[in-house]
Amino acid sequence: MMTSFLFRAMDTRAGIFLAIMAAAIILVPAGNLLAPEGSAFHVPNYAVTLMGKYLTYALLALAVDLVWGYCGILSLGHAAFFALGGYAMGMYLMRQIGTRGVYGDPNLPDFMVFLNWQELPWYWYGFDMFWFAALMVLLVPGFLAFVFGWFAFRSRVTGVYLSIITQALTYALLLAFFRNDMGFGGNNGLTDFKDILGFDIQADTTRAGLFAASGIALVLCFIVCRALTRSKLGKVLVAVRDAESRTRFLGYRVEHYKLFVWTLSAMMAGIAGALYVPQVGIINPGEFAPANSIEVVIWVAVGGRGTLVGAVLGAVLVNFAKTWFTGALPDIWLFALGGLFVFVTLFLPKGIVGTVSQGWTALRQRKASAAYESGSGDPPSAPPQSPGAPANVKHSNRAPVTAEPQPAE
Amino acid sequence: MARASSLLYLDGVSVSFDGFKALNDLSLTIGPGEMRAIIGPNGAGKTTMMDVITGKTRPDSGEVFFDGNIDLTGEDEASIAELGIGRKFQKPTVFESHTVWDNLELALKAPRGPFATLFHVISGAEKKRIEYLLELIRLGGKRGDLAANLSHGQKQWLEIGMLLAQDPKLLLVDEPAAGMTDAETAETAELLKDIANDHSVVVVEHDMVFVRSLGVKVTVLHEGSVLAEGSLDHVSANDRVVEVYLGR
Amino acid sequence: MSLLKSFFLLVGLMVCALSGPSFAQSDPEALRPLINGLAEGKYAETEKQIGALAATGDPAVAPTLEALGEGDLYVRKSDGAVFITKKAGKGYALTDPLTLEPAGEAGRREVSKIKVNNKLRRVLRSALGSLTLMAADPHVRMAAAEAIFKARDPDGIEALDAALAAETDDGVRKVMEEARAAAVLNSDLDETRKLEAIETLSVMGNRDALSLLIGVQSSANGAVRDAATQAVAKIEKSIAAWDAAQNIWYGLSLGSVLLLAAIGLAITFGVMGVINMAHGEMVMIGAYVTFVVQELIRTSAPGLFDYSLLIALPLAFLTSGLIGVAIERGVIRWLYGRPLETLLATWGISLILQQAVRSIFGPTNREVGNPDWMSGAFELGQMTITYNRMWIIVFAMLVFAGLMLVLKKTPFGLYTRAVTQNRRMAASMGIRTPWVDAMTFGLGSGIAGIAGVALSQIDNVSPNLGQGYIIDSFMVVVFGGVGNLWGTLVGAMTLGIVNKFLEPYAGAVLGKIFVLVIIILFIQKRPRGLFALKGRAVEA
Amino acid sequence: MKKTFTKLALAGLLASTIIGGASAQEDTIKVGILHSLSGTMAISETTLKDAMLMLIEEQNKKGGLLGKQLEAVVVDPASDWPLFAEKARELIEVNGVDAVFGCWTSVSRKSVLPVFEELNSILFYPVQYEGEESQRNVFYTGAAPNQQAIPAVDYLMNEEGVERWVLAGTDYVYPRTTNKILEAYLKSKGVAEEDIMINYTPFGHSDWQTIVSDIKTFGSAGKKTAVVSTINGDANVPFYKELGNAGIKAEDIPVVAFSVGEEELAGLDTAPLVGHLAAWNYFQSADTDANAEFIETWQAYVGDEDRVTNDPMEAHFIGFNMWVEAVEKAGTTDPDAVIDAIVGVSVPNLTGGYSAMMPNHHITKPVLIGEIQDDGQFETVWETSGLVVGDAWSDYLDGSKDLISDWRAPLSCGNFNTATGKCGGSGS
Repeated sequence: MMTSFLFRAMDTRAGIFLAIMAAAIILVPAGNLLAPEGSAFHVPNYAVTLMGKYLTYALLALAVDLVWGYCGILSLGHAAFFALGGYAMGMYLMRQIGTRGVYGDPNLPDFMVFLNWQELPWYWYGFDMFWFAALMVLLVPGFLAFVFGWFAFRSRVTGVYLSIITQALTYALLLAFFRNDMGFGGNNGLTDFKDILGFDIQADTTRAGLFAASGIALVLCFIVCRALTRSKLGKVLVAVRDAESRTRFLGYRVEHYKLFVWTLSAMMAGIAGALYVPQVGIINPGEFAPANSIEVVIWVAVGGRGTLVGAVLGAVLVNFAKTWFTGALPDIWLFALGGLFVFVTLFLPKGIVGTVSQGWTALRQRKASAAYESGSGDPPSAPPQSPGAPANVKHSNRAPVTAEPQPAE
Repeated sequence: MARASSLLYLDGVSVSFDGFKALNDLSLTIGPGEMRAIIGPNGAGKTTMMDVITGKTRPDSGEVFFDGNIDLTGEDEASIAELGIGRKFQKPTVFESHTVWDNLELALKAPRGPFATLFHVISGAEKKRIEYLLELIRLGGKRGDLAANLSHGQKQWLEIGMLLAQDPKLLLVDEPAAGMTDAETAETAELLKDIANDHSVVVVEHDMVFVRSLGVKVTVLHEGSVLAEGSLDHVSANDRVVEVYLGR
Repeated sequence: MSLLKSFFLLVGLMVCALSGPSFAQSDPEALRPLINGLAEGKYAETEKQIGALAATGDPAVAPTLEALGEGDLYVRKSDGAVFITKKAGKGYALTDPLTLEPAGEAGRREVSKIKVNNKLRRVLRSALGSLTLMAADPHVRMAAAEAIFKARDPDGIEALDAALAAETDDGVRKVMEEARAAAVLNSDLDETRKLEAIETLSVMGNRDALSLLIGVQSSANGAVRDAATQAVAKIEKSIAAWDAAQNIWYGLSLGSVLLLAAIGLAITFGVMGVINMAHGEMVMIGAYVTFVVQELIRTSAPGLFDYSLLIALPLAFLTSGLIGVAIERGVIRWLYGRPLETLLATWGISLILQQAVRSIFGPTNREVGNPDWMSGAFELGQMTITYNRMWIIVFAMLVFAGLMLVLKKTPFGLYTRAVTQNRRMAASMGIRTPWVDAMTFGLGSGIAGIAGVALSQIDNVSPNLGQGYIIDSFMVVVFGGVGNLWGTLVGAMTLGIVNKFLEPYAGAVLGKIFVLVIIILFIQKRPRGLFALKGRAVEA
Repeated sequence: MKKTFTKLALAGLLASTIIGGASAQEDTIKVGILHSLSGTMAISETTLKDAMLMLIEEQNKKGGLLGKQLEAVVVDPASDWPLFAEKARELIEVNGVDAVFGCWTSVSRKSVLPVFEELNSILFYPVQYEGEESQRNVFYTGAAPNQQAIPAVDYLMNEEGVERWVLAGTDYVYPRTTNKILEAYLKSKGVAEEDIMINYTPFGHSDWQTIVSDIKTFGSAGKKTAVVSTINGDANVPFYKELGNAGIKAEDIPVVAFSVGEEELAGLDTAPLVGHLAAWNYFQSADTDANAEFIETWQAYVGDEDRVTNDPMEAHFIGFNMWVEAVEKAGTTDPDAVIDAIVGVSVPNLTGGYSAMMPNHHITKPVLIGEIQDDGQFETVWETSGLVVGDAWSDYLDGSKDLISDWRAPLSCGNFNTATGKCGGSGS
């Protein structure tokens, strides 16, 4: 059963993506560690962490695409799960500092010492063990998502109402984590990490290892998502996205499906956060900011909603653009980024991958029909459209006269 | 008909929206294997009645029983569907970004839980069943097309096919002939009659020709309750019916 | 400010005119050494010198003391002479402190300011209080009495007695009596006088009285202490009731701010279905329009300053509205039917607008002043009501009512409702739907713009202004029920009041968290907001 | 699609590699400027970026440094704290800068610390902060709590006779720590628990009605009351507006602020606020020739005669001059040499004295208390008689009272524990 489940994940497109990822996972660390500095193949440290960060963002985008692209749940609060995963990892890293903190307190992190905390709060227990922290990386976001989803989906909160309460969720968490009384370091968050699993966090090898780990996590999650979306469950999800009540009348318990994929997605976001933190070296409540969650949605839209590769590509591209713009055009980069978003929505409504693959399909079909008409070849088969990509028909007509504002949904 | 021997039993059902009474003390009984046509002018409460039966709307008062003793008012859409009530909507609702084949596969009677579907592998019997249905609804050549690209009539048929795939005990069919050509309408009537051989069917329809071609017992709804019941000839002889419905 | 200054000048002149009969004649020039003495030494010496000036009881020193309090008293470095100054070009115009005649000019480096700090200001206030108790203008006498009340200076009792004997205005008399009571309590007079004073304060019954009485409670003993304790208990009880009212007021005030921020969004998002992330920037643009209007007024027509907001309102409406129309025509009209994509595009637009404003006006806060009628506060019972908050509540209600009128009573409103309910039908009836879309979006944006005018009065005017309101606005619209303006009104007020009632118990941060949790839970109960549409139409 | 992806991915890799390789020897000395130009902190930090550009330009006019021209490298960390670390790394590794001037918030500094440590570069941090830190690669040119908060409280206590205290702040580490220190300090001066009210608000808090009325209530208990405000930049404008409108006069309840400078007041009508206080190490109104020249250069540089100067700008002025002097002293921009050379360097500040870099990487400063004037400026009403040495570790906190910092040779430790005689905090 499992093999067939995984087997479904594979096809040429996925294969190419996985090949690229595999190459990156091997070549980047190798280029960083083995190639001598100054050689054409040398990958500087700076690039390794940067690309590692992009990969974790890509994983986050993948998680959002799973719920939004395939199930139609527009989450404007996924950064919350990302940050919670990050905090779980941050707490582990904090405990690893031990007596190397500035006050040398073996138990209490520095921020607790100077705010006069006397003992470790109970919810910090266990985070000195990696396995526990790793478990929490999954369980904390997963549990929160489960509880939140259980209520929201059962009450049939949908559309923009759901989006806004996910915003409320992340905003509330933002405010809560800002509070120094919470015991998570307030605005400064957790920082000054020393090592992870005994490896120095600033060592080149650790960094390359974290990069590889992010890559592997992304690949694994990609395969899981791919298998999932191509299974019957994936078809049900798309059915829910397109016609929720029809799906109900077919006997599917929509809330269970949503809850399942929502919780899974939150866990993936948690993993992304956990890998993000050791690479950037800090986790603080800013990660909960509602704007961050909106940005993730934008990555997905730029790449192509409902295509897993698109989510990954969008996250990498937008963040690369951001990195480049903030360095090259520090005073006006927001114009460029804002312009990019407007451009993509207007001219690439299905995102980059969606548009390219549509063009590709059309081209192939034209060729195939030509071949058929000239008397050779099989009849043109149905377009191998990804079930995720929203149907062409619905919005093909963009003329303003027939365009119809719908109630926000 | 007594509740125990009925397939569907509605008694004194009332529903109101913001003071507007959509259903007003509606009582209706469908027997096992029966096919029933329901007619009535706009706003008579036909769709609301379907909503009540399928669990989309909760009645303010009254009883709804399925199969004699299953109280439907406490169930949600999914469990009602699993009990064996299938519904076709007024506006054809199919999954537009799925292929015709996938639409049928999703509707096919099978375990409905997330984990069951996650690890589901399509079996030979299921494939056969889908092939059979594709033949039946005459979409065999379009199996790989996206449902979005079907014509209006084809969507209606696909939806009926999906209903059959569910293999329900009771089919609720809302205006199956809407927007069809005359030929398609006739074929649809034939199809429904075939279906009625081994299912109970409730058809809501405006088209009198269509209803006549079904040749079954007719219930006339008006302002949320039953105005008349009997053969089409019988009810069209009823003065009240003529007055409210035919408007003559 | 300038108003205040001229006012004081006037007072000074009047006091001079009065000085003749009521006080012992003295040669004004005899005061000059005392005045020049103000410039010698540090604060402690200046304080002594003020005391000496006040002790002369000669109203002729009042202008000097006022100028000192205002920071307008300078000493000429060359000869140590003290002058009242006014800025003139790069230097100062000098005025003789006693004759009040012009005394030439001085460069910036030729004179130095006689510094005052808060302590000196307090001393000055009470000194001036005693000196101006007999002024002709009742407002001046009132201010003088209030100053003595705050100073609680037992030395003022005599002056107050004299003033009370001559006082004709009941309002001023009351304040004088209270001031006297305060002074008495601070003196070493006998018990009966003190008990009378406590009675007076107990009737006064506000926080100032409470503060005084608590002081007495801890320092006095015997009957005085008991009386003070009783009075304190009485005042505290009445204040507690007023506190609840005050909280509701704060809630309404916060609610109307939320309403203003959200109401434009209720149109662009609620009615049109555009998830308009650039809404906050429309508010911000309105605030910047106010800034520009005030700048222009400051440089070209300072007399109009009090009307600056009224002038800014239509301009802000037009500016934001036109930008809104441009956005609709340029971007959003291509996206109808794809509401989620409007989120993306408008997010991009919001980044662009923010950066544009940052590039044009700079990243720092800009000063938008409060006109006089929006400054200060008045007391209603024991509640303090600030004018700006009050006007904002009034303004929010007017905007809401106006919008309702436009939507319900004008042909444009009819078109809007028709188009949003059934576009095709509306189009086939000859309504130019694209025009209606553009105008509706323009209306929503314009309303956001005028909200910006109001918010500029209480918040930062910076490129980040809009970001601070966008989430709250969405919460309000969704909480109230999308597509329902009444929902937005009730939602805003509810959230405002709930927030303000939670705040004293939970603190500002936790209070806000609770409100968010309440919204989340509430949406579970009513998945379509407070004022949800019901029936089959919802599914359509 | 696949091809595009491959191409883009390769382009990305290539681009970073190329940029990465570009940090070769050149004829200029590069100086990094790491201040947010967008996002919430742009409001404060953009000015500092301009100030740095001006200082660098001025230095180049004077002939540069070590015979080379200085070149500013500006990046925008966009008020995004992890991005600060990333940009810091970019500046040092990719652009090859020799020193970085930047950061404003505590969290941005905390975020970049490990990067400077790892890559061994130099950061000048120009903002008043909570202390409790001393890092080899960082120079703190802003005030430590003992250079701002404690003198301000002393002033209020002695000059104004304040007995009751409201400690109001934004809920983040600087106010928390400062208030902890102040609370301990006030108690040590005999102030009772019930005479101290502590209140925290979120960032960007804009509705101050309740808190202002609480302050009013707290202040009506018969004792002279003052507010010590550590409210962060943005929230100050609505706070002061509410204060002014509610009629709280400086003569009755003075507010002394540690985060309100000329820049913040520029967004306010200060007439109702005259007499409220701020404690800084520099005011634009400082009456010295150096300051007059600085202001003139600044206003000419930005082309705006009304632009104000403020304390963090002076901190950058001092920090930059110290760095220049240290580089000249060391004869190289090599960070290790500069770090060794800079301790003890003394440069003129703008208030008429000299500031020296101390072994704990903090500097000596005068402390000024100013009252707000109606023209948006401060008037100094009190100043310390001499210079105050920045104290990295507060004497009023349990965890840090035994710690000292000295980065000079034999000790070379940022957190030496005098009780245990070991480097590395209190525990071990």
